[in-house]
Amino acid sequence: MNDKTYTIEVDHVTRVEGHGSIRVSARDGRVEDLTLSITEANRFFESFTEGMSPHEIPWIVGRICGICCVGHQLAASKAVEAALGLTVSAQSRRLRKLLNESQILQSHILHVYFLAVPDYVGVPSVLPLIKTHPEVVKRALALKHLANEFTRVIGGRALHPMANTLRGWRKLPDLEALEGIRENLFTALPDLDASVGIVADLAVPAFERETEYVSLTHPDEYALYDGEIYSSDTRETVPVADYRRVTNEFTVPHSTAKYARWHRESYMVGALARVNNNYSQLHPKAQEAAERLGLRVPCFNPYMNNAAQVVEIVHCAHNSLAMLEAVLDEGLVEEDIGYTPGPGTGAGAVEVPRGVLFHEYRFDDEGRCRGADAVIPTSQNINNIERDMKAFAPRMVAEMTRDEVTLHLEMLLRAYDPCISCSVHLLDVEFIP
Amino acid sequence: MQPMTEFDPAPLIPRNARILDSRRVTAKERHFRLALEAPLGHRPGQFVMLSLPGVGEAPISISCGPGDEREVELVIRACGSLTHALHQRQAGDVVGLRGPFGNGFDLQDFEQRDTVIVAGGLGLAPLRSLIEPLAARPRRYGHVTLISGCRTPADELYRDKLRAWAQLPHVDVIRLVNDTAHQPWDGEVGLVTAPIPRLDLEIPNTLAVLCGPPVMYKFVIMALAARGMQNEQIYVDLERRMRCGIGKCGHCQINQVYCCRSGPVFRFDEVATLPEALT
Amino acid sequence: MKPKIAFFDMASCEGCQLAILDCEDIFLHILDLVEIVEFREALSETAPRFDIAFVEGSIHREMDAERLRSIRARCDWLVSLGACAYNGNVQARSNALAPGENMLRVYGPEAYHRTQTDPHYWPLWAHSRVRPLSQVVAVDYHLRGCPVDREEFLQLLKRRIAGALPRVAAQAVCVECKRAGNECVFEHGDTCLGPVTWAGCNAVCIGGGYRCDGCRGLLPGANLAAHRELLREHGLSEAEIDNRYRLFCAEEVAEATA
Amino acid sequence: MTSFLANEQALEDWLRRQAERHEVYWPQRMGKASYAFQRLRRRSPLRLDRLDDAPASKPFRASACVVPPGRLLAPMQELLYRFEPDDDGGYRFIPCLDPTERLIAGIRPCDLKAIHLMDAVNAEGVPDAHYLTRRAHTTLIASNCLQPCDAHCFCEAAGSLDWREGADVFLTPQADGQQLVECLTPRGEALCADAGFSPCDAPEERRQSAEAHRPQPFGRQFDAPLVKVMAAVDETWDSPVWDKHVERCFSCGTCNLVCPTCYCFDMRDDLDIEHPGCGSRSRCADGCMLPEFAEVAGGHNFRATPAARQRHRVKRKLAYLPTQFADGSFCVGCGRCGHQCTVDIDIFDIANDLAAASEAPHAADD
Ligand SMILES: Cc1cc2nc3c(=O)[nH]c(=O)nc-3n(C[C@H](O)[C@H](O)[C@H](O)COP(=O)(O)OP(=O)(O)OC[C@H]3O[C@@H](n4cnc5c(N)ncnc54)[C@H](O)[C@@H]3O)c2cc1C
Ligand code: SF4
Ligand code: SF4
Ligand code: SF4
Repeated sequence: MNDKTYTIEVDHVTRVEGHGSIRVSARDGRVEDLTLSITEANRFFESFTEGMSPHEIPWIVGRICGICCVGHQLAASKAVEAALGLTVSAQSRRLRKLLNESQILQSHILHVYFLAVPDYVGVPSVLPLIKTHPEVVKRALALKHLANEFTRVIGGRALHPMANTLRGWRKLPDLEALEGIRENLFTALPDLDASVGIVADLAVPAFERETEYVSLTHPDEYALYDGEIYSSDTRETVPVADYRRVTNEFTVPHSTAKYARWHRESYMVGALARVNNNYSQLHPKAQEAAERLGLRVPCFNPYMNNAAQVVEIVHCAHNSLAMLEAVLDEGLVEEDIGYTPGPGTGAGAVEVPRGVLFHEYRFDDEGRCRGADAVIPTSQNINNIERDMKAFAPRMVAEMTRDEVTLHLEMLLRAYDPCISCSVHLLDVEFIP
Repeated sequence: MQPMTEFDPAPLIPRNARILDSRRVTAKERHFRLALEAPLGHRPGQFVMLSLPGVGEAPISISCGPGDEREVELVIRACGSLTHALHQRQAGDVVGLRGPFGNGFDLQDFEQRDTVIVAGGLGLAPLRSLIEPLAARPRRYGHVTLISGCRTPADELYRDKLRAWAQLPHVDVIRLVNDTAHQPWDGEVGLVTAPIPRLDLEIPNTLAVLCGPPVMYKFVIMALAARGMQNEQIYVDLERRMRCGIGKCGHCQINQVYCCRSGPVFRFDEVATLPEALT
Repeated sequence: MKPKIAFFDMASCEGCQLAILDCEDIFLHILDLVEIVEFREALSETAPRFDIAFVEGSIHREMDAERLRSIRARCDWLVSLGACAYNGNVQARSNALAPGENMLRVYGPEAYHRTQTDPHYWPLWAHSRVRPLSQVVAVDYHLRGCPVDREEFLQLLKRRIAGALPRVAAQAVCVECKRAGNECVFEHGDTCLGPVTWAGCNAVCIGGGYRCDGCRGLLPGANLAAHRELLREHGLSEAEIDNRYRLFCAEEVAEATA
Repeated sequence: MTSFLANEQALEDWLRRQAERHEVYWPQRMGKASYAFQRLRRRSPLRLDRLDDAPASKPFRASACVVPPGRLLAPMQELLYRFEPDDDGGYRFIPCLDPTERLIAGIRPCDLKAIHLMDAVNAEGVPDAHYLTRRAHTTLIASNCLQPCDAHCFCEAAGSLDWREGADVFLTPQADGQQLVECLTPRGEALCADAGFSPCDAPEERRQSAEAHRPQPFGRQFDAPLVKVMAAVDETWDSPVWDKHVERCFSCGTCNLVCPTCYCFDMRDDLDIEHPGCGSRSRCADGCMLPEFAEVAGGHNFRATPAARQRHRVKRKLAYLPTQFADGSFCVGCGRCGHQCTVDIDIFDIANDLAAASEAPHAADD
């Protein structure tokens, strides 16, 4: 049939971070070809770090990506600290966990309510929703603002925060401001509950493809800031220092991003992978939310990544509240954050909104940076996304109109919340002889 | 509203003034007529602080002579943030106005004296406020020689007024441009200093008044001095950056003198010793 | 008629667009003032024409330059959004190497070879130099900083709507640092680029406990000779000094001292 | 007027009680090596920390206090008025005056003199209602200096070390660790009336005997008497001294912005996003060292070079303003500008150099 023969070209997919394109050609209801290409201009980040002093690195590498800037800063802090053998106090560790969770809140709220929900409601963006669902939009705006303020109070500003450095905090957060955040977070809990309901009501496409789920895991907590690398395939952990055994990066011609694979042809990182792998450690309220959202682990539907993000919003809100209480109870003391630069190599990882992020640095005898590597969640996911698309597309083409196919492919890409600018901002230079 | 205290904030607070009309006079200048809530009661040479709430405020010379007290006329050149925005306002729009500020001219000084007025470019706008009363009362004031210069014919302000003044028996008008720029021109070509040597003046009984771009003053004063004029006979109307108009913000200082308070009109002997006056 | 505004991104971290999305507390009020007609990162709508285009990011490839020219043709007013668009930001540091060499070092010989031989993929990879927007099209106004300051963005909108030209005074960051009542970084032994950096950020990094690294670009007429000497006096080597300038204003300092 | 003796604890308790009723400010540690006048809040701990080298003789040490206390009376940024649309297409302008009751403690004599000078500046000519309103509702508690605050101080040379005028209460540390509390105004009297301090007699002698232990000389001293220095600044126009001291100047305006007697300002307008048609005008601290300070439309700059600007700044402090107001030098010798300048350009050195140059017999001739 003629209306089953067409090509779809979506250049610069909207409502994602960075530039990516989807190309599909269908003939007589069958998919002939499908590619997902990353067209983002590369920025050659190796020149960022070469020759830099250790403490400059966490600050500057945030510029790889605005939306994950906290994650890059934390992963880099941990990598540099590992390289130089620096210790981090319990106070700083707690502040970093707060900083990380505040960014996960920011990012997930932005993604779920402003970038993904319009697809399900059938509108091109959040703008039409202002008229049709003003309460929903206002609530989401308020939650997002709260999350931003949270990052600002802990980190000094909402984007590219400057308060955290190697070993800890340059300038401690103001206790009165923290108290304000705690109160606002507490009063926002009912809003949060209501927004779980919104996502629970959305009709998610029925598509499943089992894959390998990779995340950090930690014996004592739902792993976001710390842990070892865990695979759902082997159920074994790998130390962060050996992350290359996990990522196995390679390049493909149609993308400026690199691809990754571990035990199979591709794997998935991100909220769904984390929830699948560490479900039992989620805050009880987050598990309740998972049930309301119909998310049962293990879940193999990538569209459910949005639901997993909502689960993590609930988890982070409650977990942060508890941590804030503790900070306010115990107070904050100024700590020594001095260090001596020197030689060394070290890797660090954190879970950022889109999945596990690895950084590694090498310093020469003068303490200057001579090698850097970063593996970004989206470049780990891209391979998996392309395979999901290839798996789902034949059914789509057979059962849907051309416009619906386009929408479902875009939705699938968006469900992963890809951070494309990150993924080409490679920090991969090994000057190691 | 905050409770009032014993001190009066009025000098920094504008009043409403409504634009009666605004018309383009040159490529960069527009002429505005504003209706005021209360009479301004100004002297020639004074200025107002004109504002668009939310945009900014600037000192602007009063261009009309003391007369119809409930209206004021201004000429505004678009050269920055506020002035550009003002050019987009139309009749009926409201602007903010404080003042009048500055000393202005004392018309008594001009009684029974001849006056040479040298205006460069936009300098004609404030000087018009002096020319009007001088030209209107020939028996009280003496002969007026107006030298008005601008860059090209298209930049000339108040062409109709210049022509009308030239018709008066006790007023001579010399109009110059630096460059005709291939436009039709019925005046002279040259700098405002050029006619000074040939003027027929009764020097001891003559006053000179200057207003124009910063570079102009030194040369005109030299030309006047060459004719034998003393510093006490020369008035300069000076421009400086100003933010408050009331001698507080510090921007308009010429050495120790506040231009907004002691000026903008100075008898030249008062400022001749100030090194920053003519730089 | 509400002015139509649109957002575009070139090579950047997209943080400046996020800084604008961070206006969420007043987002609905902003929409009363302007109509956002295109904003790829947040909306799917597109528009043929708009009054103000905000363009984030620097230009690395001819295909991006072409896209920028077409944006320029669709707007009255083009504003550079952030340091990448204003001066090339951190990525301009790669201009120190030839484009091919950058490619080779980051992507390895195989990918490099492909870009040299396969014409189909060349446009995607044809990285030339990192250029600020103003080297490709006329830019009407710059919102500086990494990231841009939300207040400055709002001021621009408000003043533009009021018919006024926005303007940031050519002043050093020290001005805002003192107005904010901060302790000077030099007071505790670190060094600061504030004295030669264009203000407008309210000295946010110093207020946050750090120092100024110059993300808003070089102040016009900055006394670089004195600044170099000052850094030297504080124990920085020539290489360290160069490295500091190269962080955010590699191109500008090279030009200013050329 | 009454005088008392009080120990540090009694003083702290007394100020805490004041803080329940008014805004109370005093110098508290800020950053690594500085102090700032900060509001005492209910939750904030009362800290009277000192720098390592701080003399124990001062209860409220204000050394290296970057922003002078006078900025609580003339804030760095200050709302002048708000406006909203009226019914007639125009505006309703609503002045913003701030009659909050404030108490500033720990003011040094130099800053006290500076506030006195600012009182005169703001009352003269067209009075400044915004400043004067704040001032009328502010109580000043000053604290005597028995040690120079830091290496930059030259308050004695500038003639402000013994300044007391303007203070409501004046404190002088005593050898036994007590503080002499002198009430200098009725407002000060009222404040101390129920403080529970022990009354004392002969305050004059007590103060003088404390001051007798001051080091000699006290802080940096000019090479010539102050009047001569001021005369030299007044008389010098063209001089290589101006150029010598600006070679490394960044024109960053820090020296203006930290000076307790700099009061120039710029204006800023703002529109409310939330309320269409409403907005405000405020003013913010400006400085004559900033390049655009004297630039007019069309681009002409009346002080285009750093040397011209530096000359203006120094002359304002030591010549122009002292001529207009008869209270001596407008540089009170606090040393802030030299301390805070990143390249150590110091008004003390400039003034000294000018005095030396004018002493040299040939200087005026060529
Ligand atoms: C006593 C007195 C009387 C005056 N009378 C008149 C009068 O009658 N008519 C009149 O037109 N003017 C008059 N002026 C001058 C007038 O006050 C100035 O033109 C006005 O202050 C400009 O204000 P603005 O906000 O438009 O410019 P601003 O934005 O403050 O601009 C001022 C300066 O900045 C520059 N500038 C502006 N925008 C930019 C930009 N985007 N980038 C770089 N530089 C920029 C301008 O070139 C100018 O040098 C008078 C001034 C004084 C002191
Ligand atoms: S910290 Fe930096 S910006 Fe602030 S005053 Fe010092 S040098 Fe200037
Ligand atoms: S603080 Fe120093 S560098 Fe800055 S303007 Fe003053 S003298 Fe110049
Ligand atoms: S000029 Fe300098 S030393 Fe004098 S009062 Fe001002 S800041 Fe203090």
